[in-house]
Amino acid sequence: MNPLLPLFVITPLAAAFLIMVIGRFVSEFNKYFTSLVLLFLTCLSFYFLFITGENQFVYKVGGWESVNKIPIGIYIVMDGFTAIIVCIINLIGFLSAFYSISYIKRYTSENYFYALFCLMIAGMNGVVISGDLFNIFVFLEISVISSYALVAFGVEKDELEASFKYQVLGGLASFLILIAIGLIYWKSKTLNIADIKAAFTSGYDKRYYIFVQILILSGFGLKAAIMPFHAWLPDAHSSAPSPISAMLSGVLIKAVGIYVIIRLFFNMFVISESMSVLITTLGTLSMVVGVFLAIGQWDIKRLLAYHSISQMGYVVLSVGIGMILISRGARPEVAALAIMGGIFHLINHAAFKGLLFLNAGAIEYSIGTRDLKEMGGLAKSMPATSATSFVASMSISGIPPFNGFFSKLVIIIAAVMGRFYLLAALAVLVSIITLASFLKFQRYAFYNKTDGDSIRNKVKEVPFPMIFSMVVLSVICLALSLLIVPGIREAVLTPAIDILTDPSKYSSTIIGQ
Amino acid sequence: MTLIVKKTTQLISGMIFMYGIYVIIHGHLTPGGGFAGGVIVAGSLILIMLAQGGDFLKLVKEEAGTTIVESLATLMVISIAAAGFLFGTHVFFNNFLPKGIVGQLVSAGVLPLYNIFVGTEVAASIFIIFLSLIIFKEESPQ
Amino acid sequence: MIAYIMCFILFLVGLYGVITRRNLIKIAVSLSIMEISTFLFFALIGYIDGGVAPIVDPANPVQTYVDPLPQALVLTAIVIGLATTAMLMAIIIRLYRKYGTFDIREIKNLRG
Amino acid sequence: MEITISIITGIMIIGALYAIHAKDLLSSVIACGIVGYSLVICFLLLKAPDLAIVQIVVDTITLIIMVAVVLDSSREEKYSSLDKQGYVNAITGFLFIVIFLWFFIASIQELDVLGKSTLRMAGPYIEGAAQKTGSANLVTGVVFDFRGYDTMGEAVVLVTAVLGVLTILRLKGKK
Repeated sequence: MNPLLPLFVITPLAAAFLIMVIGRFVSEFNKYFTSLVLLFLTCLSFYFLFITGENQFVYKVGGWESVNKIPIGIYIVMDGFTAIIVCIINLIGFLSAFYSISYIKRYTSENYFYALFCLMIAGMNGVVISGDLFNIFVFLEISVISSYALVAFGVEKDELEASFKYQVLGGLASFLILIAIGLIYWKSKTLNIADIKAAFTSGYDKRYYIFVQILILSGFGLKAAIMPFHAWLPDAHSSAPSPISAMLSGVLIKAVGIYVIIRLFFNMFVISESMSVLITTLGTLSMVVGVFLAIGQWDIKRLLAYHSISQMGYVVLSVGIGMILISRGARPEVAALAIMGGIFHLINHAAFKGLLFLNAGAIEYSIGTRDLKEMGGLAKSMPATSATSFVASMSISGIPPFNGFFSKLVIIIAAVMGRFYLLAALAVLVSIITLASFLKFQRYAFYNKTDGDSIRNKVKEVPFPMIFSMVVLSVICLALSLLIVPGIREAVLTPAIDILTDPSKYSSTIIGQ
Repeated sequence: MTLIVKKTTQLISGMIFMYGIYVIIHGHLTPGGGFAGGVIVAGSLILIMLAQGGDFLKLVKEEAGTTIVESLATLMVISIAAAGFLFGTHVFFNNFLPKGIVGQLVSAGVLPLYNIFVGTEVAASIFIIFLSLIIFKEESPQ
Repeated sequence: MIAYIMCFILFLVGLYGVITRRNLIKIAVSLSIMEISTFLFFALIGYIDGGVAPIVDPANPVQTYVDPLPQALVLTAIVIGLATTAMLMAIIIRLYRKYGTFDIREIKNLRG
Repeated sequence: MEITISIITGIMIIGALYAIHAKDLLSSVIACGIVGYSLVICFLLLKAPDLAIVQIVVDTITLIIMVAVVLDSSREEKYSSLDKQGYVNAITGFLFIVIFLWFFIASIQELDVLGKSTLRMAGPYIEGAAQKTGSANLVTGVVFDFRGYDTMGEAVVLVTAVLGVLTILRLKGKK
């Protein structure tokens, strides 16, 4: 009953409403207040990352003790895996908020921007730390509705159309999730995730489980832009303001999509082989098709958005391999390695994709265009942006010293050891194509010696807050490659893997108390 | 709107408003509660605004005021929930006030306070949604 | 089982409307129809034969009540549905004022 | 009981089909309102008065907002015959729906019949709930005390939607 746990949700909510009330009178207030609140949340999440480790904090909201072993209130649960995702949300959130201090000057009514930003952070924090199924849905709605409005923030034509498509598909996904929650409540008569697992293991009717698992997979898969449901992502992420597309691509599709799928499939359902094969094929599909769609793009943000789909395919692929091995009961250490690769790539992708979108925003801020053909030779006039963009491009395409290489290496090793040779070959192929695509991005944006001298000399570097965020993120990209070192890996990644691979570990502490 | 519509709405909206307040206050005794009562109150406000047709500038000022009311009401809901930290068994969202006798008006501890603040917040929210639609339709080019 | 199946057919009618209709208002109407069938689905799950509405009447305290938990979930889901419909309507009226049409395919080719 | 609910749902399905295929947008929106109001009757039959009140009022507000949007527009849907892409879209949609329905019917055979549901998490919400939360209305007790965290989240959802509507409907986005 650690009293600090609800602070993850209360502080951003209170901040959002304070911004709405006080921001109207004191104009400069909201900019710095948001960054301060998110800095506090980052420190809180790092504090929890270090004290959580193997143990698991359960916070009973409202003080309702479980009645003869059945939990009746809503539980807030913080364990190893949650601590990692919370750190990603709040760290990238703080850097995006700091970045947007100068970026959002171009837009009107900054009050609404910062209030919606805090609400999105509150929603994501609420989804990640909640241990109750319907509570996940409510906080999912908060973060998704505020991201609808933030996508359409600069009310131009294509932004409105992208936000409309995003809303319709998001609403569709919400109703699929609601029907799935209804079906789960219909059979298990309870909403607490650990309790549902206890109720499910008693009876096992094949068709019902497959139907519920498909509903949950398609509902949350649509939020995570997995292959058949990725139609909204390129439009939404390319038309949103850059700090928001950094948050959407870097954090929202992970915290609200991939995290919930992993949490529910490992800790709530009994993993069946057919479902894990389906998940792995969806992962491979989105990995391969995402990168092929990305090759022909000339708009920076659309290129990055398609690459988000293919990188998410990596994560889903490696988690799927882990699930297949667990459902077959084959070598558990290879399954643990595959899941570790997936989570490690999740963390890395949040770092370098956020950085890439911030770079795209910096280029757009100084030149005003996103089209690669009209750029050229920015390396001299924008040294900081080009340096950080080089770091990010190298780490996304998996070049050794940077973090992308290590996580892809772990995924490929796990695939080979699990005897999925085709998947390993595809992973390598996609990594090579990603490298080619990002070399094109670097050459056209920064080093191409076009005759566009007129553009180059009047282009000046972006103001300090944007540079600071980009530099910090590139340092993080380098620092994350240390996670492969056994010492640090034991402290951070292994607790997350234990909570997922060992089914009884998650529910024993919740039901036990 | 014609004079007949103006007069009838003046008469009716007062009653609708009172009924909404009744539903909010008796949330823990009879069906309904913060949400239903809040929406009924918003309905009566929309009725008056539609019939009287306030001029444009008054609408914009009204919207700004309502936004502040809405944010303050939500802040109050969160602060009552967080007040559970300090009193009672020091847990978030705890019902720390005395529970009283079931069935009486002042009985369910913190619940009536939640009802009232959620009711005002829902009423202010729906009124703002409608106001912003009307303001947008008036000020945007045809 | 017939009530559940009819409720799910209503859900599928809404889903069909979202997939095939091109008019923005029709898509919003289909989404709210799906919403309505989801609420009915939850209310059907919570019903208990011979149960009474979950209001405790001090006069005769001992009664079998209907399950209050799905009703609490639907209460929350209704207002979330109102929030999403209001957002959708704001976007639709904005698109109509910019493009002058509700047809989503025309909006696609006009976009440039 | 199940028969009356099925008849009302059948009427709702007819109303929904009309709402989707109606030529005039205003009548389509009103048909959607009718489907919402007939849901209120189902709630009353299923002994859920709380939901009936909230659904009536929320459906009225949804109807007001939809009519406000439809009124100042040309009310006819531009009827263009289904071209090839439209046919393919409709057929695949229909096929997917039939499979989805068959899967749903197959998967709910073993579950409780209407009215026979037992209580597991909701048991304590009914036995001494009136004393524990002090509220005579059990649903309000669940909404504001047992699951108050949900309701705070949901009040925040409404505020987020209001902020979203205000950001979308402002006239100038960029300076």
